Amino acid sequence: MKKDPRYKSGLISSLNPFGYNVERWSYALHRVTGVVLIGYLMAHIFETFELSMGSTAWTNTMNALHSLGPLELVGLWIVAGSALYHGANGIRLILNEMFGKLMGSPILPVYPYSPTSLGRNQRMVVWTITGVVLVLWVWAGLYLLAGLGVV
Amino acid sequence: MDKVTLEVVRSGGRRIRYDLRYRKGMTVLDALIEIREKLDSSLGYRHSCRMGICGSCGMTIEGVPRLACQTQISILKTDVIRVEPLHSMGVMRDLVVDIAPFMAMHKSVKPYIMRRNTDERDHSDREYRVLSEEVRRFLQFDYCIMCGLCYSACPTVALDPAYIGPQAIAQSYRYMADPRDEGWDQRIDLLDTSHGVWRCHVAGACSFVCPKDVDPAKAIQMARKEILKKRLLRRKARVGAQPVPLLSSGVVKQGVKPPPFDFGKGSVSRK
Amino acid sequence: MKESWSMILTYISAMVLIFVLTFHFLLQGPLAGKSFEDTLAFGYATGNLVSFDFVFGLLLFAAVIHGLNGVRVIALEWFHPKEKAWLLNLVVVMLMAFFLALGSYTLVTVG
Amino acid sequence: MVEAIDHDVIIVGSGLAGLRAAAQVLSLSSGSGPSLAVISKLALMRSHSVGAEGGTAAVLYPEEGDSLELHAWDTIKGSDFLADQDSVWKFVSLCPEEMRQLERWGMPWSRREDGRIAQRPFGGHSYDRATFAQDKVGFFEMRTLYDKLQEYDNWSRYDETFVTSIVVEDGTFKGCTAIELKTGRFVFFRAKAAVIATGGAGQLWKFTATSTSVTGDGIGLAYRAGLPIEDMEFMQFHPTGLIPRGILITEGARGEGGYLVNSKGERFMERYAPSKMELAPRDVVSRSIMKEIGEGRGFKDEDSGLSFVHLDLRHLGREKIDAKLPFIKELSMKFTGVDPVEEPIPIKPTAHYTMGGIRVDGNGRVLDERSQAVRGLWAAGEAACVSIHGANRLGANSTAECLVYGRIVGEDIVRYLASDNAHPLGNDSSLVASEEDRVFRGLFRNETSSEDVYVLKAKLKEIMDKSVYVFRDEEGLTDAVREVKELKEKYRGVRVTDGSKVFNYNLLDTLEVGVMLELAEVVAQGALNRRESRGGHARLDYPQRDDTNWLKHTLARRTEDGPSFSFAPVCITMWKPVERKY
Repeated sequence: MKKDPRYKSGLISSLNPFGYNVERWSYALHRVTGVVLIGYLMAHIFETFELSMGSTAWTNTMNALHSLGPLELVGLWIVAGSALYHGANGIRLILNEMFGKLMGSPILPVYPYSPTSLGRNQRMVVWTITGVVLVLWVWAGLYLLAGLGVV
Repeated sequence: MDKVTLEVVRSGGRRIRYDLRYRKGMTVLDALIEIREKLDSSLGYRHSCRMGICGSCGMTIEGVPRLACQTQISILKTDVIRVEPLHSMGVMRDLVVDIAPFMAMHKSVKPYIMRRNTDERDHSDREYRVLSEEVRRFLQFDYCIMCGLCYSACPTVALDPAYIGPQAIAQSYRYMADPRDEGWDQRIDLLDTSHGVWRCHVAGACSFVCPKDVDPAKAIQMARKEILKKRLLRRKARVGAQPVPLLSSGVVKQGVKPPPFDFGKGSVSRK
Repeated sequence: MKESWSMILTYISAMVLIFVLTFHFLLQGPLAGKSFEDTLAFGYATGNLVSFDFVFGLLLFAAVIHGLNGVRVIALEWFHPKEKAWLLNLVVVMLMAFFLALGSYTLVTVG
Repeated sequence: MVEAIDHDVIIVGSGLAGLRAAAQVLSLSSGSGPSLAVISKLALMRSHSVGAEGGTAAVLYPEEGDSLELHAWDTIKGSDFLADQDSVWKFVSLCPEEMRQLERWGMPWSRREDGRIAQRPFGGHSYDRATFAQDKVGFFEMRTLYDKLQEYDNWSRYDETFVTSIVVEDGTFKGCTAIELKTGRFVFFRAKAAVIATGGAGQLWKFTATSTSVTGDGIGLAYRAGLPIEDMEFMQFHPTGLIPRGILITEGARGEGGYLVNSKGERFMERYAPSKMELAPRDVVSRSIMKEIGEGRGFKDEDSGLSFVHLDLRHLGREKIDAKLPFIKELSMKFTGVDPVEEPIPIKPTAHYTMGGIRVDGNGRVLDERSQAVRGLWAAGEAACVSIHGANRLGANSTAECLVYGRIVGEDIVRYLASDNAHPLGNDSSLVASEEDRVFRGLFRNETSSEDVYVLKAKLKEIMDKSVYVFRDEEGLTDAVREVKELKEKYRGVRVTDGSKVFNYNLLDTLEVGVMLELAEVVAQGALNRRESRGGHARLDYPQRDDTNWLKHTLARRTEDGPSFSFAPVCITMWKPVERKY
């Protein structure tokens, strides 16, 4: 992949949301969490494949995982957080992309400008999602790390 | 604050600082002009209208693409202002970037009124009947001054130079939503490509930096909806606005009359 | 084959995933009174696969299609292949086939 | 060796006139037409035409009381009877077609209830015939024309290529020399036909509504090629220019009902134009404002030291301002921190439109000193002086002129190329070599520059603002002519201080200032000669209009030690000059 001659372009610059609106942050997060999830999905399919090899193979896999110590649970917690954020933000993205909601309809711009696509509807959904995900993530943390939160 | 410093990224990445006296209401473009006229005549940057309507002076100021002519130094709340060329574009000299790819993307979406009867469009003397609310459906996206700020703010453009960019898609939707245009099907096929509208992931950075509130993010989602209408709902293109006959020849109202001619009417050739 | 079809597929699989993953995360663990270690028990895991084999089939297909489509999007943007686009699509489809096969094998043998 | 680039047609300048001419040539010869090139000093969508705000005049609804005669009469009366009336007639009869042609190309005109194109009142027009699109008509017209050009592939665009001179030998246009900023190459464009559509010379003044690129280069091209330039002393000062920079506040603001108010709170226009008030032609309103300021009834801006009066839009209400004048609100809030809904806007007359320009005939063909058309050379828009504006232009007639004459020139070129006497491409002439020498060796000589070109530019602008402004007098003008001659002398000592080959804007500025100094001399000297007050040229010492010996066009031709003046008759075919009252 030859170096991109354009000024400050490429992966890092595309994922760098500094100075921009919150939706650009959620774009970067969505992409990072997506990559985490696809990585975990592949590992998870291999892991569950061990189930079909009988209980001894399964217990060996579990022991191999446990040998990672706290890293395993923290790692799973990160994956849980990624899944929560990716899913919740995904709902917002589908609302935007597939159903064209949250963007507002065309207006005649009046100065001082505030684009409706980043307006109240959009921001309300962005912040509710972030709140919900954080709450659920804490619950996932308690459940995974401290064994609490079992109903 | 009566002194301000501009740290400008010059060709080759050199960062050079210029100290200037601050005047009330001074914009970044005023500062750049003062630098070239008084301190360093080799500073390369583009500018023309100085009132935010021509789109020449786009650059990255304090990390965010802005128009230099309308960015007041006072709102930047810093004494040292970092000025860099626009991101995701080739630097040709100092702050002058190559906008040819950006202009080519604009041309690639065929941004002009398409009609089946092109002769009527180019050589008749009628006007198409368009109501005000029909104009409102696309007028916001016609405010685009092609400054390239959205193009340089978009994360997908930063990653994928083949992506046609928020500006081009917004212009394509502007013509899709224009009642006079009959190129709906063609425009959908132009956008529905692997580097077209589907590469937008609603980061909203384009609408965030747009100096004219063209809101390209909104236009892109509406363009997407048009594509889904066609693919999923099997919607068909509607017929374009029809030419309206000139007003009836009967005189409705007597207007002001100019004084009578002093000579015979008609053009006496001269010079 | 227009790009929109692959995106429509991604959207639909995403909507499916929302429901199926809620089930997979909550109903099998915290809401079912099971701590995390309990869910790892061989018997419980295989039991779930057996009794909810259809749900897990759906989860597998939706997850693999959605996930690998996402990979395709990222790869498409990062490498922006001109002539070799078909190669990228082929690699992604083959990956999908592989993981679907592996997952299905597990479901079939355990179920 | 200078590299030659061949095209059939080259269009210098990409504003409304240039793009309209290109669109006409391309749409007439769709497909296999002539090889067309559009050359612009800026990128293609950046020309000053995007700054036009008010409207475009056209007789769209003769049935509802408007008429071509009325539009012609308004234009001629507005021009203080210096306009050539046969060209005015041709101009007004083509305007309506242009509005509808642009409408069919996608122009977002504002609409009436019945879906037809809407119009609004405008200064000097006795019928509401200013077709408008919000308050950015020039911008939308440029967008429509630029987008229209995207349909064709058989034309090439030369963005940021600065034309330094045109080569005219034995009455025929051969080509033009240019510097391509991107590479620094010095090229010679050879062509059978060329259009100069580079706009006016508003940047001679410091307080001006024009972009920084409006330096009159096109007019300078013709002037330095020995062709006559006409009526240069008539400069329009638009009454409402925003303090402190002079950014244009459209006449549409007054068209929608805005008041001009002095420091005593009076609507002073009733003293100067009782019937039309704020909607009198621009020269009348500008003079009234300067009188108010002169008699101490203006305001003073401490930072910039400029005096001004108020344009009050508060009574229009927020809805009407947001609906009809959104750009005005944006400009006044962004560039002077005033929200027109809450406070009045500080304004002062600003240098806006150059009535003068390259002398052309009814078809836009450039005329030489013997009034013979130069073969293969046209001029259109503000750079040309067909003289449909005479001594003062009516609002909304400029964008109309650019469109109408862009189309006329486009059609004329296609006819000219189809006829057999289209002459073959000129061979390299000695003028090209001398031009290259003038530009590169002349300005790049390495000893240190004894003069700073930006100091000269600032001084020139001071002089023009001081003595060649709305009101002029003998003493001020003689000073101006002398000082400009001194600046021209100092200009010989100027050297380009930026050695770079690529994007050398210092070289561009230096060449522009050279042209500006020559044009300023013509403007100041022409104003000094014309001992009368007519339209935009108001003399304190000769306040009356003197038709007996000054009803004529001024022609200026370049000689070694300055412009030599001659005069040309005005074509009066419809109305004899009468006293002008509003």
